[in-house]
Order: sequence, then C-alpha cells, then structure tokens
Amino acid sequence: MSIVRLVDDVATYDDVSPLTAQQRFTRTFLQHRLSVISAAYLLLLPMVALFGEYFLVHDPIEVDLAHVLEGPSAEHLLGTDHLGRSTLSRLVVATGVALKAAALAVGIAIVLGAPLGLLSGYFGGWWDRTAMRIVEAIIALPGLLVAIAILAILGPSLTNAMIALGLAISTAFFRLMRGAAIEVKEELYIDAARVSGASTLRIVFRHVLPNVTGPLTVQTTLAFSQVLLAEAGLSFIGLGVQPPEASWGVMLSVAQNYIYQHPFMAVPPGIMIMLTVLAFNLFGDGLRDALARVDTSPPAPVRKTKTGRTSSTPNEGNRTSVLSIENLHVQFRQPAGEDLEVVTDVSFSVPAGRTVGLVGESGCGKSVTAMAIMGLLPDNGHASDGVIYFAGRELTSLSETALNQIRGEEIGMIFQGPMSSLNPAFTVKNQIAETICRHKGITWRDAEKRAIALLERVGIPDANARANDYPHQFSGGMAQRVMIAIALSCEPRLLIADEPTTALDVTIQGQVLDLLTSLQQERGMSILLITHDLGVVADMCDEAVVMYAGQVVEQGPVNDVLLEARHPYTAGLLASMPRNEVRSGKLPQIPGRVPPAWAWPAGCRFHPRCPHATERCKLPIDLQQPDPHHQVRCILAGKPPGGNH
Amino acid sequence: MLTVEDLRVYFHVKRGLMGRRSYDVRAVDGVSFGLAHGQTLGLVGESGSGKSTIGRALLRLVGIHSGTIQLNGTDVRELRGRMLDFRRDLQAIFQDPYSLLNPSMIVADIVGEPLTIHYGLKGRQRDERVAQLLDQVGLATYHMERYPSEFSGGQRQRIAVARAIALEPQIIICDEAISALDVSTQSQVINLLKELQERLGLAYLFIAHDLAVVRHISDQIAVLYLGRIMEMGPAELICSAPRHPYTQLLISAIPVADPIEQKKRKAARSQLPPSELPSATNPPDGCPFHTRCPQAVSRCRNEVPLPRQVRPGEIVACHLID
Amino acid sequence: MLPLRSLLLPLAMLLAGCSPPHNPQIDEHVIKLATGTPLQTFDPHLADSGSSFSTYLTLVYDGLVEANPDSHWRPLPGLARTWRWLNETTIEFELIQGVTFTDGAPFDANVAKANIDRMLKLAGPRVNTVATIKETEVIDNFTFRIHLHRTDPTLLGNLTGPTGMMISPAAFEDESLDLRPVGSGPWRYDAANSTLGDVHRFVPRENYHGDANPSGAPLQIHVLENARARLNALISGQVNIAILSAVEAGPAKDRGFAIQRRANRWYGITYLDRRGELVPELADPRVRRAIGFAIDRKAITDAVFFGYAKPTGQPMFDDLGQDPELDTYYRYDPDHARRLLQSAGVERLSFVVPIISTDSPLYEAVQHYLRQVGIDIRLEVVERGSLGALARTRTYPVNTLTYPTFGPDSRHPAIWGTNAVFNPFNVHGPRIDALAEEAGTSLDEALRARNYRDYYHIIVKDAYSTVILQLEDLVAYDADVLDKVRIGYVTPILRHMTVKQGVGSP
Amino acid sequence: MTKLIVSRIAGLVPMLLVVSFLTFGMLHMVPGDVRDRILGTEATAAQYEALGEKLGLNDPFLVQYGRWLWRALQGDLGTSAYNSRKVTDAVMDTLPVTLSLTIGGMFIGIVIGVPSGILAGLNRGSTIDRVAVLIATVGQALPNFWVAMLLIVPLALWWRIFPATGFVSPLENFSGWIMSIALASTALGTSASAALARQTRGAIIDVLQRDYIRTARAKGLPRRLVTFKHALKNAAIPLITTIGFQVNGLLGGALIVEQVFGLNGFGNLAIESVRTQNIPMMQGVVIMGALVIVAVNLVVDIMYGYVNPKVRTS
Repeated sequence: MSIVRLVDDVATYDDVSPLTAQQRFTRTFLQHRLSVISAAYLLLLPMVALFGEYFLVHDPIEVDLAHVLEGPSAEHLLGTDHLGRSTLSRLVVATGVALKAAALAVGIAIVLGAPLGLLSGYFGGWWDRTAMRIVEAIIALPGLLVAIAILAILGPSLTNAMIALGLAISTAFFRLMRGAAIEVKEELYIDAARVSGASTLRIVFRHVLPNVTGPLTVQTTLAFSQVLLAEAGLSFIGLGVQPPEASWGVMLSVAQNYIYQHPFMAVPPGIMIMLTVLAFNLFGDGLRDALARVDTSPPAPVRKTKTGRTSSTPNEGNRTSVLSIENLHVQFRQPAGEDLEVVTDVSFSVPAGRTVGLVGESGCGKSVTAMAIMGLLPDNGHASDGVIYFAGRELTSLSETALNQIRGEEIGMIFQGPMSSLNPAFTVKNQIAETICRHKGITWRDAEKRAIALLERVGIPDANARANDYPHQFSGGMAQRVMIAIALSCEPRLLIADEPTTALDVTIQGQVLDLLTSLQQERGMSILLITHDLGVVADMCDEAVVMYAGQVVEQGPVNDVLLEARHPYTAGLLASMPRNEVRSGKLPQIPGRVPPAWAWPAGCRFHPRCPHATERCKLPIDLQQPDPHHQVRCILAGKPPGGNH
Repeated sequence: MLTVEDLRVYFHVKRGLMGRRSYDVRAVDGVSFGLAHGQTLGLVGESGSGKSTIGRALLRLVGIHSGTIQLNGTDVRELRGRMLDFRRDLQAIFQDPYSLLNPSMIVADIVGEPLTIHYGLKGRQRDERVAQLLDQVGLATYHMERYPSEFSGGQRQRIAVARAIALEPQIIICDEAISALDVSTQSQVINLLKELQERLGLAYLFIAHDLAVVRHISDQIAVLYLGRIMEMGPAELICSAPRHPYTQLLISAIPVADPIEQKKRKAARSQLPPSELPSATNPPDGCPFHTRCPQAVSRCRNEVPLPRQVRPGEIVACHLID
Repeated sequence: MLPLRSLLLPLAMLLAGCSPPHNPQIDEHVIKLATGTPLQTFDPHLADSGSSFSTYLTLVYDGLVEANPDSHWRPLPGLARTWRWLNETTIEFELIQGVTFTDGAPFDANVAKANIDRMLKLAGPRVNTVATIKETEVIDNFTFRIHLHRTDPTLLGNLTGPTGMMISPAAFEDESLDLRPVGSGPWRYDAANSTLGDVHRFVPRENYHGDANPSGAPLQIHVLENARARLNALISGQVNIAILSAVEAGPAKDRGFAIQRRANRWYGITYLDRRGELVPELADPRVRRAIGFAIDRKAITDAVFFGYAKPTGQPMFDDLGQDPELDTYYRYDPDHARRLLQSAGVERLSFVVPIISTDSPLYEAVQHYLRQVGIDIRLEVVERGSLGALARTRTYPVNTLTYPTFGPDSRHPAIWGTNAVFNPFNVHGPRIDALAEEAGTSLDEALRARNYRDYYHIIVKDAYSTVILQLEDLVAYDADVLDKVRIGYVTPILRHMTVKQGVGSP
Repeated sequence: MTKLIVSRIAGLVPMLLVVSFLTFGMLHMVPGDVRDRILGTEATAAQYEALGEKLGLNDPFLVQYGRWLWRALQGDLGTSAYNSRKVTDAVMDTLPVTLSLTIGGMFIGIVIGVPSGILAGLNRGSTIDRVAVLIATVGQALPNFWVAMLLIVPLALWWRIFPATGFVSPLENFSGWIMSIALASTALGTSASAALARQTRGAIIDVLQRDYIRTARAKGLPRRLVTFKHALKNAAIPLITTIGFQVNGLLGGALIVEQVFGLNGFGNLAIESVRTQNIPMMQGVVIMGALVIVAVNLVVDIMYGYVNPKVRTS
C-alpha cells in the first residue's frame, strides 16, 4: 500500500476529539458557570480599584465627625466608619491596597520560588537535596510566625508584610515547580528532545516550562486567595497595612474596635474578603478542571430505566447457555449533547462449560459489554435496550441487591491490570475471604482457611505465608493468580476475564491461561474471555465473537472464525497479526483505525476501511448466517473473503 | 557501524536508614553486539531483561558502568563537545504515544526542533522541510499546526518517526515503538518503518517484547534475559530453530491465531512447570535462566555460561549446547 | 431570642461535658483587674516609671514617699514618716518602724541607704532620676539623709515612683528578683499561681503596717492586650474591674458598670523644627497657632473619643502652674486660622507627621480639619515605640509623642528646653529655659507655680506644641462589688479599693 | 512499625537542624540591640561592652548559634531580653492555649469536614454534593478571625452562652476548657472543615474510580461494604497528609483568632516579642512552633505508614 493512500486514511478520521485543545479548554472552563462569574468579578476588581474613585459620591478621606458609626442609609449605602467616612468609599480604596499587596506578595513568591523549583527539580542532585532540605525546614516553620519574624526584621508595613508573605508562600511555588519539573523530566518527549540534541536550557524553557504553566497558573490564583487572607490577618493584628491606609484587613481591625457600637462595620470588609477569595478559588478550580486532561466535573446522572425494549417477552434462548445477551445497546450520557451509543445491538451467548472469546481492538465495545453484564457500567452509562439472561434471570432489570447476589457468587470477573484491581490497603487473604464470607455465609476463620487453599490452588507458592501479604508485594503474574482466586472463590458458573493476560509477559501469560483452563476443566464453569489477541482466542476459546465499533461483526465456533474468517475486518486482523513465520515483504494491514464512537459511519461501520466496500455498504447491514453456527455482518458473507490475505 | 562491547549499566539503589544498605541493580550486565548499515537488530526480552536500558544507554540517557559503544569508530562515551554530531546520527522513537510528544508544542515545532538545533532552520525553510517529513510518514501539511492531543496513537507514532528521521540519522532506536498500538495500527507503523528503511538506508535497533513482531522487521535478533544476551543471530535462524531454552520457551509462548495449531502448543506448554521471572534486583547465581529452565543441570546453578558461537553468525550462552 | 437561647444553652452544656459551667461567684471577693499592661519587671531599680510600675510594683513595694491623684500627685508620707530639707542639697527622712519585707527582713535606714546605693550603681532607666544624688547617709536606725549635687525640687516627686521603692536587701543579688519581688507592700506576689503575661495573682499580707488594702482582698491581674477583650472579660464576669479605652466606655456604662475617669495624658503635635529647617513655614509661630485654631477639639473629643477626653489647648491637667484659661485659648476658629496663615504669607502648607497606628483616628480627624484651612499633613505610620527615638532625630519636622499631664519639671528637659532630649534641631528658647531653670532649682512652691504658669503660657501661645486634647484613663467596674475605686495613672489605685462587705463571701 | 517510627524520627534530625539554623539566623538579623533595651539610652560604652560580653553578643555568629543550640537541646531556649523569665517557661505557659485552639479547630474540622466530604463524594453530582461543595468553597474563603468576630457578638456578648475571653486549663476544669475554646475553635474549624470536606470529597471520588473498587463491586459486595471498607481506607491515605497540612494553617489561624478572644497564647507572645524586639523570645516561639508542626507531621507520617501498607511493609 502506498504512502499516498495512507494520507487519505488518516484524513478520514482526523481527530481523537471533535475539539481542539483550546476549544476543549474554553468549553470546559465555560461550563463552570461560577468560575466564569468569578473571572468576570476578578477582572472587574482592578477596574474598581483604578477607576472606582471617580464614581464615588463621597471622598474616601472625607471625615464627617457629625455622622460617625452610622448604619447603611441612602446617603451612605454601607454606612460610615468611626470618622464618619463612607464605608463604601473606603472599601473601594481598600480594594486597590489589597490587590496591590496581594500582587506584590504573589509576584515575590513566583519570582523566588518558581525558577528555583524548576531548576532544582530538573537538575536534581545535591543542589536539589539541599534546596529541598531548606524548603522542608521552611515549611516546618509555622508560616505566620515566620511572617511575623520577618516583620520583626523589616518592621511592620504593607510592603514588608508582603515580602514576608511572599517568602513564606514561595515554598509552595518551589515545590509545585519542582514536582512538575520532576514529573515532566520523566516524560519521553524530554528524552526525545535530548536525543535530538536540545541543550539543557532549551529543554528547560521550551519543553519543561510550557508544560508546567497550567499548574503554575492555578497555583497563582490560589496563592492570591491565600495572600489576601494572610494580609487581612496580618493587618488585623496590626502587623500588615497600617492605618490610616485602608485595606480590608485594616477595616476589619478597626471594625473590631467598634464591634459594640457598630457591629455592621465588620460586615462589608469581611464580605469583600470572602467574595474575592471565593472568586480566586473558584477561578482556580475552573482553570484546574479546564486544564485537566480528564473531565472531573460531575457526570449527569442517568435514569436507570430502559427506553423501548425490543424483546419484552423473556426468551429463554439457548437452554444450554449460561449467559445469553440479546440486542444489547449501551449508551453513555455526554456532558453536553446527545447520549453516545457505544454498544449497538449485540447478541451472543455463552454455553455451559465453554469458553467464548470476545475479540476486537480497543474502542470496539468489548469491555463495555462485559461491564453491562455485571451491571457495573459507570454512572453515566446504561443499557438502553436489550436483555441479558444469566441462568434464567434477566440481569439488566435486577436491583443492585439482587445483582450483588450474582456478582462474585455466580459470575466471577478478572481484569486487565491485576495490580490496580486489587485493593492496596488489604491483604490478599482478606480480599478473598470477604468474598467467600459475603456469599457463603461462613465464619471469617473458615473463609480465611478457604482463601489460603484457593491461593494454593491457583499456584501461589508458600500460600500460607503469602496470604498475609499485600498486593504490592506480588509480581504481576502472581497478582493475577490472586485475582483469579478471588473471582473463583465462590465457584461461579461464569467467569468473565477482561484482557486477563494483556499486562503480563508472554511466558507468564501462558501460565495464567493454563491455570484458567485447568480450573475450567475442574469446575465446569463457562468463561467469557475478552481479548484483542487472536492468539489467546485460539488458545482458550471454543467460540469467538468479533466486535467492531460497538457491533458484533462475526461470530461462530473458533475454528470457523479464525480459520475461515468471513468478515473483512476479522480477515484483516488475522492477516495483520505478525506471526512467527518466515518474513515475506510487508505485513498486510487494515488502513485507518477504529473510529471513535461519535464518528461511527452509517451503514457498515467498517466500510470506510474495507477494501471490498461498495455503495450498498453505506446502508445498514444485518447479521447474515452463511453457516448454521456462523454469523457475519457483511453483504459478502456468503463469499470467502479474498484480496487481503 | 555501531559496535557495543561488554556494556554494563548498573543502577544504584539505596535502602534503609540514611541509605546505608545500598547495592547495584545490574540492569545490563555485559552485552555486546554490532549493527551494520541499513540493517535491523531486534532486541527481545521480557520485562526486566534490560532491553530498554541498552537503548537508553546508547542514547546516553543513562550512565554507563563499563563497556564501549562505538559509532563509526568513535567511542561514544568520550564524546563531549561533538555530542551534536552523534545526536544527528542516532535517533529514537519511544513507546508511550501519550508521553512521547510535548503536549504544549504544535507538530511543526516538535518535528522542526531538531532542524532548528542542528541546522539552524527557521520559519518557512523549516516548515517546508517539516511538511516534507510529515508527508514521508503519511501525515498532511495541515497537521502541522495541531497539538499532539489532537492525534490518535498511531498518528503520534508517525509524528515521532518524522521527528526521528528529520536529521537523516544512520540509526534509529525503536524502543517498544509499537507495543501500545492496536493490531491494525501496529502493522501500519511497521510497514512505514520498513519502507523508510529501504528509502533512507536507516539501521534500526528494534526493541520489543514480542518476538513475532521483532522477527518481522529484524535481520538479526538478540534475546535478552536479566541483562544478558542468551542468544543472538540471524532472525530467521533464531525464530525458526532456536537453540537456547529461553528462546524456545519464548517462541512457544506466543499464541498463534490458528486454533488447531495453538491447541498443540498449549498441550506442550502445560507440561512445563510454572515459574516466575526472577527479580532483577536479586538475580540468581549461575545461568540467570536456570530457575526456569526445564533442562537445567547442576552446572547451570553455579557457573555463568559464556556466549559462544554455535552456528555461523549465531551465539548462544548455554551450558547445554555444544 | 429567648427560644434560641434556651435551645443553645443545653447544647452548650452538652458540649461542656454535661456539667454546669464554672461559677464565677465563688471567688467574688477577689479584686480582678483586667489591664493591657504586661509585667516587665518587678525590680524597681530596673523598671521605668510607666504603667507597668503603677500596675504591679505599687502592690508589692512601698515607696519612701507615696502620691495619689487626690493629693494632685504631691508627695505623701510612705515608708518615710516625715522629711525636711536641711539645706538646698540635703534632705533628711524619718522612717516608720515595724515594717518587714515578705522575707521577714525588717526595714530601716540601712535598708533605705542600700536601696538608693544599689540604684546609683546599676546602669538602668533610673540613671536620670538619680543623677542629682551625691550620696546617702544613715543617721540612726530610722533616720537617713540624701545629699545632692545640686538643688533638685523633683527629688521627692521622683521618690514617689520606682526610685523610692524599697527592696529587701537580701534579694539584691537574686537573679530572679525581677519576677520574684521581695517588698514590704500590702500584697505578696503569688508567683506559683501566676502565669506571666496572662494572669498575676497577689495575696494580701497579714499584719501590713499601713492602711492599704483594708478589705484584705486577694488580687488577680489579667493581662489582656486588647481593650475590647478587657471589656468582654468585664461583661462576662471574668473580672470585676477593667481598664478601658474611650471606645469601650459607652458599652460598659450601658451594661451598668461604673466608670472612673481622669485625664492623664495629652495628645498633640510637638513642633521639633521650630527654626524651619525642614519646613520653613513652621518657623513662624502664626502658622503653628493657625494649626491650633483650625482643629475642632470638641468634635474630635465627642466623635473619636466619645467624650472621654478633655478638649484643651494646654498640656497641664491639675498640676503645678496649671491655668484654666489656657484650656480654651484655642477655640475652634478656622477663619482665624486662615487669617493667621494669610498674614504669615502661607497659602498651602504640607508636611509629614509621624504617628503610631493606634493614634490614627485622632490624626486622621486632625488631618481633615487642617485640610480645611489649606494645610495638608501626610500621616506616616511608624512602629509603636519608635516615636521617642524619632523625636531625637531630624527625620520629621514634628512629633506626636504623648506625655503625662503632670510633672512640669521633667517636661522641660524632655521636650522644650534648648538641651531637651526631644529637641533635635536644638531650637533655642532662652525665655523658657530661664523660667524652667529658676523653677527647677527652687524649693519655693509659689515661685515654681508662677514660673511654670508663665512657662506654659509661652508653650501654648507660641505654639511650641499644639495640644489637641487630654485623653482620659478609664476604668469600668462592678459597683456592686467594688468600692472606693479611684483611677490613678493608667491603673486604678488598688491600695485603697475595697470589696463591699457581704458580697460573695465564700 | 517500630523501625518506621525510628527511621522517621531519625530523618527529622537534619531537618530540625536546618529549622533551628534558619530560625536563629533569621532572627539574628533583626536590627537593634538588646543592650539598648536593657541599659536604656544613658549607659556608657564600657557598660555596653560588658553586657555584650555577658550575653555573648561579641562572639561570632556560629559560636552564638552553637551555644544556643546546645542549650536548646537541654531544654533551655534562653531568657527573655527584658527579665529573667525563661523562654521555655513563657512558651510552655502560652502553648497550651494555642494548642487547645489548634486541636479544637482540627477536631471541628475533622468532625464536620470529613463526614460531609464523604457524603458529598459518595453522592457526586447530587444536590447534597452541590450544596456541600458550595458551602465548603465559601467556608474556605472566610477569614477565620472574621468568623470569630461574627460568632462572638451574638453568642458571647448578647446571649453570653460562651465566654468572650479567657482560657481555662483542661486540667483545672475540663468543661470550662471546652467552653473557653469553643467559639475560637469553631471559627478556626470553619475553614479547616471546608478544606477537609473538599479534600475528602476529592479523595473519595478519586478512589471510587479506581479499579479495585470495580473489583469489589464485581465481587458482589454490598455498596456499604465497598464504601466503608474499600473506599474509605484508601481515601484516608491522602487525607491524612491533608490533615497534616491543615495543622500549619490552623496554628497560624490560632495566632490571629487568639487576638479576637484576647487569649494569651502563642500569637500574643509572638506579636509582643516582635513589638518589643525580644529576640530570644521570638526565637523560642518560632522554634517551638516548628517543633509542634514537626511533631504533628511525624504523627501524620506514622499514621500514614500505618494506613498505607506500601510504606509499612517496605
């Protein structure tokens, strides 16, 4: 295939996300309504400080001893202070002081902390250790006491207080930048830059710095709120801004003196501090969320009801099947826009005592299907249509409690990353025993005994002692054996194994597969094996279900599917798998890639990548049945696929 | 062109109070190999075998304990001022498509950076060259203005390739360059690499854990285990008739997509005793593989087997092979 | 409000571990004073004569000579029964008998001599006040003399302060004397049950020789730096007498507490640069007088100090040389002020005034009034306690130190004299120097009064300083519990205060 | 575990050395001379010199530091610049007040913050969550001394439920102690509880997205068990660190809130020392403050190790 052809493929599905990075940032930020309001408020604030005076009815220094300590009135909207000055006017003046002060302190903190932290983190070594020791020590010093001590050296004044605060807060910037630099330093693109001969200076400024500006910006906004609070505190105890200069803290400090005569005086500056700090915090929150790669905003909750069930009469299906899925649809609620369907009309069944392989590349809906069976879809996902029968019960309509009776007891499940799937805070014995205890209703002691026996069975050497170990003390292969022990602890009828060996070394993979096989023979359970590796399917499965873009495109006995693949996708996958065979020119390849769910084409979802595609393929295609046990979603199903082999 | 002799990379590990219990982890423990123009050497091994460390040592990204690395007759370890030329000749592509590209730079800057550093290319000149490079790896000119987050894994890997070939290097080190990709994308990238090799006369040091993939692209293969080469020789020879028990194990462990064939392999495999990969921090004495070797004899436990030539162009480190 | 309260109270009691809150009635017979003055030292020879002295030292020590506001701070018999000037430079004291220190040592002339001698030897804040003492001499067990280098009419006055306090000689060498006083006063300091800087407890001495502390009440002094916290303590019953500032007086009165007040300190602008080196206009007395006329003292007194101050143009309260006429000399007359400025050829005037932040409201008000007549003062806040140091330098043209409203003898060498401590520009004042010199070396009270009266007329009318007001020291107390409350300098005079009979006896 | 504690304590030694050096060095730079205060302004140069000799002010900086450190190690932080009061005594007199407030604030912070954070985190996106997040966000923005002022007016001045000032030692009268710190602790606790609620919520949400929670649910464990066993223990790990960080903030806050209640605590001592340039006192205050924080962090570290098996077993 020529390179020119590749360009066309790529152009077909251009982007991972329909949004560019900036668009996504803007959109996420704008979704935070409070953050937007805060940003507007924060933009307004310096305006008020700069130009507010021109709009004031009362001069902020206009003393009127005949009207001291008055409450709000039409004349003085926020009342007057102890010298009869308008509190509103004073507040406007104080805004400028507070902002200037905060900017100074934050500026000092950034200038002092950020570059040092960046360099310290990037270079590491003794310089970093020394700097870190000092920073740790400064952090161990109570911040406010340090500020007070610095004021002792410099004398109390606004500037000095801000220098002190800036020094105290600079450690936060130092640590942030250091941590970020250390993290970025480990990124491969830094290695790539070094490999291409970029100088250290270039790496620090072109590669490290731009990637830490996000957290730096967030930290800056948070530092502003910290400084504003600290300035208010210091001024309040008389070590910061000194009257007659007015800051919010000073105004509070004065108000405190008149709290008996005029408690209201404490309200406006307090609210002003609160609002501004709040705005900085909310703005920072919004920034952080917008900069985060994953969306952390709460997902819209999903109604747990199904819309228009196609087959409402319970079809017992294949009597010999343990699990039978019919016309399953899974949809995910989007933060904005319509629900996204990620699994469309999936039907297959798992016969008793057999192993069914669910195959496909990432993004094809394999794992989502498995999670739908378990009732463990994320909060924003739901089975919108279809039925799942397990041992005579329909799972999608079961309550959480009823599902809990099935999960773990009748259906066991193992996952791809054994390490992350085990709870790091509990011993493996505990994690096995709790499952047994929960479902079998035996004593904890007995459950523990069984847990140890299980660990022995799954091939953990010295199981008795290792049962008391924590997950992180196991290797990946051993951890997966522990997961298997958990999944099989209640002797389930069905085991769902979601990419159980993908994270393991190939020699360990064989051992785990063998363990599963021998356990299956011993207990007669069914296995639904989810994998992208057709070799693993061949190794383990009796039947194979191939999924592409949320649909089943081919299914049947494993020999039929793998040896006589009818669907061009299956055929393409098989062909492009590098085999341990004599090398002959280029690997066959499927052009393009699996499109993301929002970009699934109409008709046959594979047709843009299919070498045999025709106009007909742009219309929906049902599953065809060329052989009694073999189903294919392709108009060419009857003919054996060619060309791509 | 590239000769590596008795390369050793140790990592110093500190443990306990004030780091009093410290020891060396021998990530690479005496590895020698060579790589000729336009050839591909595959480095295969499971996790902890030290294969990636070798690549990083060649790139001078990790310190070398001992051994020599010669590129065109120059000892890389002694390079100081002329580092840039060495960089030009030796480039790399790494595994993780998400960490590979600087998320805050656009493609034009990522691919163009080496051009700026080495040739001082800027502005339009640079962009023209970048467009050429992108074209070579199957990306379009309009991609230049985009950020890495806007690309799929396969596309990112293409960008990385474009960057790597920008300086027309002699050697590219591909460190698990395709492991994170989907099957259909994997073959696309492998084909791209092979095509570029033909056109540009590149040599690859292709590091991967999947022997089947490595076989497909390599002329020579070195099988690594716990920092040592177990077997090294022509790819076809090693994959079709492996001599070392570890290579045999590795090959037999790769599942094939043929159910009939695989059932046989499975039956053979299940005869083997289960074993665990020893920790690199605490490698076994003698032959590192003896703890898992079905044929191990007492000699294997005590004596480190030295690599020796068993067939033309092939060396094996095993006591059992004469 | 009642339902909420009844709701919250049980909750609070629950919080408090279901037991009724601590009942303050039980130790009601204790005099509990809240003050803002922390204890500096119990060693009178190292203490200064400020509020720490009057709050703490007067409880545990007796002075040779006593003084109180009732006597207009004139010397009264203390440990010295009588005294007489033998000549211009020698004074003889006759001491009372039967006085013992808390360590059991008796007080006699040798002890008195030892005390004065110790002070002469120690380099401390007393150096100035004992500068005129040449030597001491014991005549007999209860008679001793002080010989002076020169006539010093302030000697007796000084002896009413820490200078005249008598320590048991056994304690002289005790390093911890500053925290473990050994005196002969009406109370003994209960160091074991005191927490420095927080609460200081004093136990009445049995068989005290004098008539102080007639009710024999124990004493607790709570240090609460913030005046509002002191008011809070008073209101919530933690103390029964509290030193307040003007802001808190109203609320205390509203809650039924009795108030004692006394103008003890004057506030105002002292012109250091009377020769006009920094601000030429200030050399003209008309400009300084204009400032005096521009300020509405009554308005400031009412608004800023809630009436707890005396609007006045003069620095004296009721001491030697005081002339009521000077109180009203500077009536509020901005037009007159403008005319004065006009006649001095000053249209706009601007200078910097150093203040401490607590005085800010007062000077912000002053700033306001001066702006009305075209004088723009810039207030520069300086560190608390640094005004004194600044008054010795030529940094600012003026200063805003506050001074006690009594004791003219010490004011001249401190403030206005040609060689005064706070006269950094060395402005000559031959006329006042002469008046003060004559008064300061004479024992003739009439002459002294006449001279000081003339002296203050010059200070006020030539505006060496612009006095704005005399601020009142205030105490608020529970009149149901305490009797005979008199305010002295900063603190109430605890010596004669009594706890009402039958109140809260255990 | 013992090993962990020992190694953590050992690790503190160099840090404390740096802390003490910074503290001593920093306050060494305070302008002015103690001798001015002690001797007044009239002393002769000889007296000045003699006093300097006596106080060791003429020695080089490092000698002074060494001597101070050596005494500090023996529990003697020196003597006040103005009287014979031991700095250690002064610190010990005032520390209980500030510690009480800090502990009270922490208590309120944890008691209110953690459960509401858990509740919000478990019901992410619900009304409860939104309200809790809103309250917490506002709570974090409240200056604690302002809250103190707002609390004191109705509760202490109008209705007199709580004392407006004064500190009662818990050893003397426990309920009195609680009453005496209740308002101040509440004021301090608002921001602490807000911060803790947010952190707890974040930790819970983070943990709930972990694979092992999915495993626990796949095991058929009831939601309650998943939450209270599997989620909470793991969420506690980052939370413990957060609580440690809070202590520093609370201590600082206590210094200010003390002023509102007129309590003679650490803040008062510090401010008074600064105003009077009482350097030995200031040094003592800072170093003791640091010790408190270091001690808290030690406890946090040990608890962290206790909860986190990765630390415990390595």
